[in-house]
Formats: sequence, structure tokens, C-alpha cells
Amino acid sequence: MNEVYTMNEDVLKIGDQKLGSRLFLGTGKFSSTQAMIDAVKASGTELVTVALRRFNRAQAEDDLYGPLSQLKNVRLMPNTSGAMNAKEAIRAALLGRELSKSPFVKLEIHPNPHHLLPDPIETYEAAIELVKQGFLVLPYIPADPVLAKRLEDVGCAAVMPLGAAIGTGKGLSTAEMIKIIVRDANIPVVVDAGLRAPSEAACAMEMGCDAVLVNSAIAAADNPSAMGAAFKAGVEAGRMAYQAGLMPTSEVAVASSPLTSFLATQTD
Amino acid sequence: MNEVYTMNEDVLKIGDQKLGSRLFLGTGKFSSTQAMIDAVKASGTELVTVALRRFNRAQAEDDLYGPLSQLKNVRLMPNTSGAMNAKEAIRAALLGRELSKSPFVKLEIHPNPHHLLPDPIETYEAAIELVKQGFLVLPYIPADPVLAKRLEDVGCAAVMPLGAAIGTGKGLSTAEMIKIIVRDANIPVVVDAGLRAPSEAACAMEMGCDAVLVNSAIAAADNPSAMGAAFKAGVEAGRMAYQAGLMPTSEVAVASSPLTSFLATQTD
Amino acid sequence: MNEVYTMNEDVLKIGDQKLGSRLFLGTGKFSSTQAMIDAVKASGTELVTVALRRFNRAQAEDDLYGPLSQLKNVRLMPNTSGAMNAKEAIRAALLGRELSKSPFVKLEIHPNPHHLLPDPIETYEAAIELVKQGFLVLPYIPADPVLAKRLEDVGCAAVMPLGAAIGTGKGLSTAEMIKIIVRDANIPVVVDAGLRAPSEAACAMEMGCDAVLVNSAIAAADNPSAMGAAFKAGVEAGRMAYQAGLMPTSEVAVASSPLTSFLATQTD
Amino acid sequence: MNEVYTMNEDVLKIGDQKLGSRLFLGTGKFSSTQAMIDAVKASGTELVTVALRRFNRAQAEDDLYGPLSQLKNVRLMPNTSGAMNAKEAIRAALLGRELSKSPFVKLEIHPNPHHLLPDPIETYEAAIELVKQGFLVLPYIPADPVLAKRLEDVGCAAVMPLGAAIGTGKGLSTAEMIKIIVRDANIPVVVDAGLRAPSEAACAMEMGCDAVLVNSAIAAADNPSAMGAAFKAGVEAGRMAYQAGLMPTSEVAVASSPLTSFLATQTD
Amino acid sequence: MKLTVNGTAHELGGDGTIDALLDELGATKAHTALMVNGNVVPSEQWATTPLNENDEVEMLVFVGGG
Amino acid sequence: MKLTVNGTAHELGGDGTIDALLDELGATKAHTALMVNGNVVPSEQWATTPLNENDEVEMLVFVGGG
Amino acid sequence: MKLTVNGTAHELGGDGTIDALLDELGATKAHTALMVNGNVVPSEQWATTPLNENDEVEMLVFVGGG
Amino acid sequence: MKLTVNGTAHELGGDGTIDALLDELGATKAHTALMVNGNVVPSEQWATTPLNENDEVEMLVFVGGG
Repeated sequence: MNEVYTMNEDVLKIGDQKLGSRLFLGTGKFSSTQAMIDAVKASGTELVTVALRRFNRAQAEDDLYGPLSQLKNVRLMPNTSGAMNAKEAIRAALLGRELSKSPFVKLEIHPNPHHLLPDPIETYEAAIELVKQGFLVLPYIPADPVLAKRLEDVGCAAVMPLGAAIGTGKGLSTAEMIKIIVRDANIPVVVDAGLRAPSEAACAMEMGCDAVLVNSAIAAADNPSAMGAAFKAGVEAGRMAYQAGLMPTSEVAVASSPLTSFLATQTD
Repeated sequence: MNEVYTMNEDVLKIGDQKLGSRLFLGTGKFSSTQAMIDAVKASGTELVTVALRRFNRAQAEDDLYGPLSQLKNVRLMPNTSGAMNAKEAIRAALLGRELSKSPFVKLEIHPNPHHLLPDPIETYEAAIELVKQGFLVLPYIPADPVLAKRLEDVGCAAVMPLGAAIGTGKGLSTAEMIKIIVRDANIPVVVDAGLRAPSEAACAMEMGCDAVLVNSAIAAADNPSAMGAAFKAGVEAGRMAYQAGLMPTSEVAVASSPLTSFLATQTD
Repeated sequence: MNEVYTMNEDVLKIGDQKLGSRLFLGTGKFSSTQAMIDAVKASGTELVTVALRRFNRAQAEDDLYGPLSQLKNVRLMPNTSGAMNAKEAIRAALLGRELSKSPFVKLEIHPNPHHLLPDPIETYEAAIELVKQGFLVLPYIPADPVLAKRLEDVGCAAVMPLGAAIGTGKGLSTAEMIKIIVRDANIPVVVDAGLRAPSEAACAMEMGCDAVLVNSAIAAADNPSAMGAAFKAGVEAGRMAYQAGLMPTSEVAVASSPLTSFLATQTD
Repeated sequence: MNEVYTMNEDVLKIGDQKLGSRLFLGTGKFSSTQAMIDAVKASGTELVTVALRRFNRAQAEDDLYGPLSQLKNVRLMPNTSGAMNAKEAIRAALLGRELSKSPFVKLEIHPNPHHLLPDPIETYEAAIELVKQGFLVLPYIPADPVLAKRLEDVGCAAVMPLGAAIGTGKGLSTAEMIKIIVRDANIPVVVDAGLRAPSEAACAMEMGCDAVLVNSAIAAADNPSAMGAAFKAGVEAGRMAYQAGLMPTSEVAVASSPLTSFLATQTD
Repeated sequence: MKLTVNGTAHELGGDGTIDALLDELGATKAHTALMVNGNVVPSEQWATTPLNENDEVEMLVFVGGG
Repeated sequence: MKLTVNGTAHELGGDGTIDALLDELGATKAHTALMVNGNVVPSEQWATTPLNENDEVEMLVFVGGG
Repeated sequence: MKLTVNGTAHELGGDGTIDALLDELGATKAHTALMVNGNVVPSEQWATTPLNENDEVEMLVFVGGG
Repeated sequence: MKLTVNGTAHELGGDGTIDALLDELGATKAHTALMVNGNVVPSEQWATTPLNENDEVEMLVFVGGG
């Protein structure tokens, strides 16, 4: 199929890593591990995020190490959720790398549980240290073009501005700022958090974003696996459209049919 | 692939006709007949619109009868463009049927060339007559829920409310009214005109629309064929998402990772 | 005050009638007649709508004839609510005129109680007859530019396109179509239904609308009288801005301060 | 007049300072000093921003010290425009205070002339120092709720999140984030930059913002003085509406007129 | 005589005019509009207009409306 | 005989049928729809339908349209 | 020896190494990351790293996260 | 003495104070803020503050700004 062919050739590079899919998946909030695994497969993602939690013998079934390690062609990106400041985030990143042996880290520092929005000051400080320690740092950030540029300047592998607060499903509420981030960035821009529908993922890609990270929208769908496939198609649609070049908008109507007046006869 | 499988089973019925694709294509504005044919193929559409124009020996290459008749699995839907009133539209419909032998007619009556917006009064009158004459009538209409319902009541096979004025690319500017039309309709609802991007087509499908009709967005793209494929994916993404059940939105953030505080140590 | 002075000179003409305020008020949904009267006064409106209901001795206090007739400088515009078709609307208009002795009629025909959206076919038919009978007809219509033009052509005194469904408070959901109606109209355009906030009323006026009709937003506010004053200010703000000429938008930032670099010293 | 009375009582406190108007004005971009003075008067503002520029004998007429010092009841808020980092911003603030003898400083650090968006890291650092030096610091910031909270925590007198990039007139593009800032803030929230129309200023106030800062929209209007009056009315409208309590929105229509069916007769 | 007034059966006495009906029902004439069998009857004619058996009468007043 | 074809004056020779007109103008019959004085004429009737002086003929083909 | 493991008091026996602790608690070593007093300890060192009285140990596993 | 004033070379005469410089350049003192080598100098000190060879002086006034 035309578009699949396009997709195969359209590799996303993050640092020295190559990904064949521009859809990243979060693994939280699923009703079961199996539902998560099915959605990951249907989505075609090659990069999934995971979180760390204290070992608890009584909840062994929550341990995703086993199930995820069986997925072919899917890499792990541990996040630093729970970190309230740079020091804690660095600790979380080091722990995550110990387990995942992955170069990727999703740097997230959100001190306020009510909105889970990222702290730009702590995130900036942590990013500098994690880059020094050899991580491919993908920070979850506010849609702040100057912050995004400064994180690029200190060596982050990508930036992940939010579309809206985690789990709200309010979509690309920050679109105007994301457009500026994309225009100025020399590293991949990934929209993270807030997306609810494939149309929003497609829109982010049409704006020139390089990828999107989705979790709640898929995990909380009535049918997570079908929604994973829907987001896969949406991301591909948006990416293809970006490459195909969208028509310009117009203030006045432009006919798509001839407006000849053969229909009126002199006898009318 | 999961979604392709879904699509295959998800047949759209208009009157007694069945269509495997929920993307309808207009054939106007393309730079060449070949560009149009390629886009039609890439889009996977099974229903394309055509217009009537006076025969002109000097412009024989504009005659699409030949090229279109070679496309397999693609049916024609002649439109009534150029009609200024019900009488002219009925004439155009009859002429189109003579040539196409197709039951479909896109009923469009837009007296004002500046905005090409449909006339509800003439459209309603013409629809009644064309239904009597056995057409599958698909009227291009303003996003007017009462008009849509009345057209359903007089026997139209589907209604095609506009998203925005033809060729403006302003997208789903009438979304609130289209949602009401979809909620009340017992016949297919097709968004026609105004769509610029696959994300907008996906959004229309997520809202529960049954199909979209696209022309300018594909014909005026830098790469019409790739854009045709992009719209195909967008329509499928939106349709799958509608069937998979979108998550609800939330006013407050909902964490997708555990927020345990193992990261702070007593020594911090 | 500058703007009040402007307002005084900025008379709105509907047919041969002159109005000093561009805010029309509906009188329904108020918690009490006194609350309604207070809101009418605070709003500075000079035109209020009223409905007809069967006489019921037990509910004499609902009879607004007395209270409204005591308001100076406020004219009545009976509506035709409850009418399911043209014939009933004409009847309602005649009854309203008997009581109000007013030339104004708000022509509303909305057969569906679930969305209360207007019927374009019946409204058009009724408008023709009511114009013949000497009314100043202000039809409540969908935001349909061709219908609006046809109603102007048959002699309506103004058109009142909806912003959103009555009572939903969804604001100017039909803005794109209303802009086209305004651009083409030679009679006043009044946004009716859907407005929730003074900012939306201001926006309608900035778009070039001639007035707005508000009911639910004021009647259902915590403080209807203060909200009446707020809408008064909003309408005046929008009207003044329209006359003052809004700045154009820009895709790139335009500095409002000099960007001289005196702040960096050679010793930095 | 009701609303004026309300306004008089509705004092805005910034630190220990009291302001009777919730509209702040920038003084840049006006076609002439007189045009600026007239707009300031018409707007009713009590706080205007000014910038510093190198003395140039040949452009003595640009010196606003004289004209502004003659305005009664208008205080100055020097800005730090031109500063590329915290050190330069602190310098600019000290210079501004020397001249203005005003406690207010608009802290703005925007290194990129293409979008003039603020630098959160430098702004945070400068704010800490300027608070120590006794300023009432009003930082111009991205619409970043965590940054806003941290600036409150270090003693800023208010925060001024942007609606859109300076001079673009794109309005409240960051509305979703501004709502969160307002919900969490214990200091005044002032929307700065991006506003183009009084309706947008009204909307910011309806969202619960405490004031707005406007420059381009007034300076670049066809009639700046009339636009100043329009923004005055818009800000008052939005503030009154916020205090009056906006109606909730509804997914279904809610009638404002009785829907009794007296109009149909048995003989119909 | 038997009438239907605002959808309800009503037995009218007096001289059988519209005025008589309004008096019986205690309606304020200046606040009332009236329709007989679907036709509006102007108030000037109420004193002189006789009602007939089985007439459908609608008596209406202004109430709040948008 | 004098006709108006697609808005232009045309002198028709031959046997004066629609078929003759189409041949003269070099139209591909299978790709053409035709209307005489506002009435659609099905192709089956072209061979046998005579045209008359001053008839208004419209000959139409499919072109790109949305 | 007395430890705090994942925030809870724990009395460790065995040879007092991290390995001993993991065995006691039945953790799958390959699925576990570990921190002592805020410092990450690579798994290669678990067999040989002795724990000390009052050490704060955090044992962590991967769970679903966004 | 040689100074750099607002980025431009300037040869200062007089008593070499800031006041002297302002007088030379015709600046209105009450409308001017001043910085020497990056340090703000309050106006009270202008009469008594001597400038030195190669000092960088910035003289600033208020202009329109947002």
C-alpha cells in the first residue's frame, strides 16, 4: 500500500537510535497486562514508556518486565514519574537504566498531583546532568519555545511538549506554542499528554511534529486495541499529509466544478 | 492488519448501494487527468463526483468519461453544479444519469459564486422531485439539522452538510451543528466541503459521520496522490476511533504513572 | 464618557424603527418578574421579546403585560414560539400584535423540542406572508447565508442567525457562517441564541453584527441584573472596537518595545 | 451607572499598591505621543509600561518622561525589554526605577527577536534578585502553571502569562493553561501579549484573570483612542460577568419560551 | 352554550358574547388576545361578537419568552 | 437548418437528426449527454429524433467536479 | 541487622548481602532495581555488597506508566 | 578624556564629572538614567562622580514600550 511503503522509509532518528513508528505508547491505566500488550501490538509502536514502583510480592502480576521483554521490536523508555525535583529524577533515571539497559529516559518532574504539569526549572537542571551521564533525554515539558530551545542546547535528544494536562483529553490546547517549537527545533518534537483522539494525533503530525506519545486515550478507550490501531492510522495520516503538503486556506470560496450556465434555456 | 480487517467488514450503505470506502472524492481542480486518477487510486475511494460541461472539441482531453470508466470498483456520482434553482438542478441530474447510468446524484444548488453555499429552499424542492424520479439523492446542504431531517423525511439517501465554504479549507467550522445532525439522522451523514487536512476528516468520523467528500484538499496538495493516501488513513483512523469508543475528557489531570515517593530518602 | 457618547450617536435602524441599544433581551427563565425587570433596566435594552401562553387565572402573576408596559423606552417584540409550521406562526404573530401594538415580530418556528433549531422552509414561507401583513419580521434562523439573503429579498427587517442551540451557552459556534451573512447583508444581522458570556457578545459585534439577542445567559446568571450590565458593556465594547478598526493578526511577533542592546557591557 | 459603580468598588491590589482599573497599557508602537496620550486617557488605565532607550539628542520627541508625568492617576511600570539574561534584566530594572521612582517592574527576558517569547530560567533567576531588591515584580512569562507558582513562591507581586506571541494578535491561544494558573494563584494573574480584541480581554476576565496588559491592539488600531475605550468596556464587561456568575453550558437545548401548542386548532 | 376554551370544555352563560366569556373567566381584557376557531378576533369586536355552540376559543396573555 | 448549439449559432446539414449533429461536431456519442429546448433526449432516440429550426441544443460531457 | 526496606522495617539474616535480602523477599533479581541510601547499586555488585545496620533499601520494579 | 558613551567614542572636557558629560550632550537630567561600566549611578551622585579614562557610559531615557 502506498502509505505503508512511505512509512517504511520514513525513519525517525532520536540521537543515534532509529524508530520505524512515530507513535510512542504509555503502559499505564490499562485494565490488564494483556489489554496493554494487545494495544501495543495493534499500535505498531516501537517505543513504550514504563514507570518504577516499589517491589511488592503481593502484586507480582503488575511487574511488566517479563511481558514487555517478550515484545519484538519494542524498546523501553523508563520515565521518572514520582520525582519532585531534579535530584529525585536523576535517581529514577539511573534506576530505570539499570533495569531497562535502554538509553532512553522520559524525564518528567511534576510536583503538583492536581495537574501533573512539569516543572521547567527542575527539568532543565536534571536534563543537564542526565545528558552528561549519557542518556538520550526526552523531557516532558510545558509548551514553552524558549525552554525547548534551551533543552536542545544542553543536549536533549528530543523535547516532549504537552498538548494538555495528563489524562484530561483536552487535545492540542497549546497548538500555537507547539507550532513555534517545531519551527525552531533541530531535534525531534514529540507531543506528550492531552491527546484524546487520532484526529488530534494527526493534527500534531500535520503541524510538523515528529511523533506523539499516547497513553490514556488508548488505555481508557472502550476497546484499547482498536484504539491503538486507530492512533497508528492517525499518526500515519498526519505524517503523510505533512509530507504531501497541505493546501493553503482561503478566505473566499474556490469552485471545484465548472460554473457554466448551460442549464438555463431561453424558454425558461 | 487489524484495522484493514475492520474496514473490510465495515460496509457503508447508501440506499441499496454498498461502499467499502468512506472517503468520496471530487475530481475537479487537478493539474492533470493522470494526477486525478493516481489520487483516486491512492485514496481507495469507491465513489467519485463529476460535473457536466458543454462539449468542446478543442478541449477533448477534459472529457473524463473514458479515464473514469477504466477505474475498477469506482462508481460515479454526477453533481448538479451550475444549477441556480431546482428546475436547473433536476435537468442536470437527468443529464448526468443519462451519461453515468448511476443512481447517485450530488444535488448542489449554490446561486452565489462568491461563497458557493447551498440554497436550502431550492435544494429541498429539487430533492423531492429527484427522489420521485428514482435517484439516490445526496444533497449538499448547510449544516442545518432541521433541513437535514426534512430531506431525510422526503426520501434522500444521505445528507451532505458542509464543514466550511467550498475550497476555503476552513475545516469543520460547523462542527456543533453537524453533531446534532448526526445524533438525529437515520440516513448517512457525509461532510462535504471545507476539509483541508486528514485530521479534520478523522475528526468528522470520530463525531459519528458516515463518510466525507474531499476534493480541493487532495487536488491542491503538493502531492495529490500522497494526500489521497493520507485522507484514506485519516478516514479509517477516525472511523476506527468512533467504533473503539473515545475516552471521556476530564477537567482534572489523571495520572498514568504511579506517584509513589520512593525517590526521596531520609538523608535528603 | 467617550464610549457612551459614541453609543448615543450610533443608532440602530430596523425598518423605520430606531433603537439606541444593540442588546435585545429575552424575558424567559427569570426567577421572578422583578429579577427580569431589574435585568432589563441594567442592560439598557430598548427591545425585549415576549411569548404568548394560554390565560390561566391561577397564574396571573406570570402575565407580563403590566410590568413591561411600565418600562419607559422599552419596546416589545412578541415571538411565535410554540409554532410548528408557517400557519401557526402567522397566527401567533397576529395574536402578539393584537396585544403589543408593536410592529416587531420574532419569527421562530422550531419543530423539535430537543434542539429547538429553526425550520428554514416554514420560516421562509411564514416570513413572506408576515411581510405582506406589514410586520417588521425578524426571523430566528440557522446560520445559513443563502437563507438569510432570501429572507432579506422577501422583505424581512433583519435576520437573526443562531450562534448555538437555545440555552446551550455554546457561544458563536457558527461564527464562520455568520461572518459571511454579515458580509453580504443589507439589513441588520442579530445573533440570537447560544451566547453565554459578554465576551461572545463583544465578539459578535466585532465581526460586524448589528445587535445580539440574549436571554438564558442573563436569566440563568447568579446575578441577572449584574450580568445584564455586563452584556451591555460587552456589546458596547464590541461595537466600539468594530468602529475603531481591529489590528490585523500576524504570524510573526512584532515588538512593542525597542530591542536595543545597551544592557550588555564589554566587561560582561 | 450600575457597572461603573461596581468598578469603583472593585479595587485591584498588587503588593501594597491599589489600582482602580484592570486594564494596563503599553506605550509602544503609537503613531505619535499625542495618540498614545489620548488612548491612555480613553482607556482609563492607571498603570502604563515604558521602555528604556539610549539618549539621542536628535530624537528628543521620543522621550516620554515629560508627557507621561503630566497624566494624573497613571503610574509607570518600566519594563526590562532588551535584556537577554537575568543580569541585564536586573540592570534595566534598576535604571528604570532611578527614573520612574516606581516600585513596579515588568520583568521581561526574551532572547529570540523572532518570537519574543520569555525565557523561564533567566526570568526565574532575575525575579528572585529583584524581589530581594524591593521591587514589585510582574514577570512576563509563558503560560506555565508550575513556573507561575514558583514565581509566586519567591515573592513576585503578580504573574503575567502570555496569551500569544507579542504583536501577533492571536488572542488567548493559551487559555487552558491560563485557567490552571488562575485556579492555583494567590497573586494577581495578568494576561500580557497576544490580545487583539476587547472580546478577548473580556474572556480573560471571565476566566478569572485579575487584569490584562494591552499595547499593540490599541496602538495599531485605526482609531487608538476609540479602541482604548473599547478595551476599557471589554475589561469591565468581563470582570462584571465573572462576578455575576456565568450560566453553565448545556449539551441539550433549554427553552426560554413556553412550548404550549395552543396554535394548532382541531380544524387544522 | 358549550365551548372549548383553552382546550377545556366550558359552559358559557350571559349574553354569549366574547366579553361575557372574559368576564366569566376573570380575564383582564387589556392583557388578553383572543382567537376563535383559529381566527384572531380584535378586542374592539369582543362586545359585539356572539360565540356559537362548540366554538374553540383561545385566550392568551404575554409571558416571559426568549 | 439553423440551430443554437451550446449557445452558438449552428447550420445543420445532413438528415437533420441529432445523430447527424453529433457526427458533424465530432462528438463521441457514448461520452455525450444531450438536451433539446431544455428536455433531455436519451441516446437511444438520437438516430430517429429530427431537430427543428431554431432548436436550442445542449451537448454535454463529464469533466472534473467536486 | 535492622534495615528499612521500601519504607518498612526489616530484620535481615543470612550473610547480610543484597543478594541475601532479595532471596529473603522473593524478588526476581533480573526484574529488580535497587538503591541503598539513595545510591543505585548495580546488580553485578549485589552478591558482594554487604548491607549495614539502618541502611535504607529501595527495591523497584517496572509497572505501567505514561 | 576618552569615554565610550552609548556605544560611541566621546572626548569629555570640563571637570570630567557625569554632570559635565550630561551638559555637553544636552541631556535633560531629570529625564535621564545613567550607568557607568554596567553600574547604575543615582542622579544625586552625578555632580560629584568623576569619570575615568575609557569608562563605558550609558545614558537612557523612557520611550514607548509594551
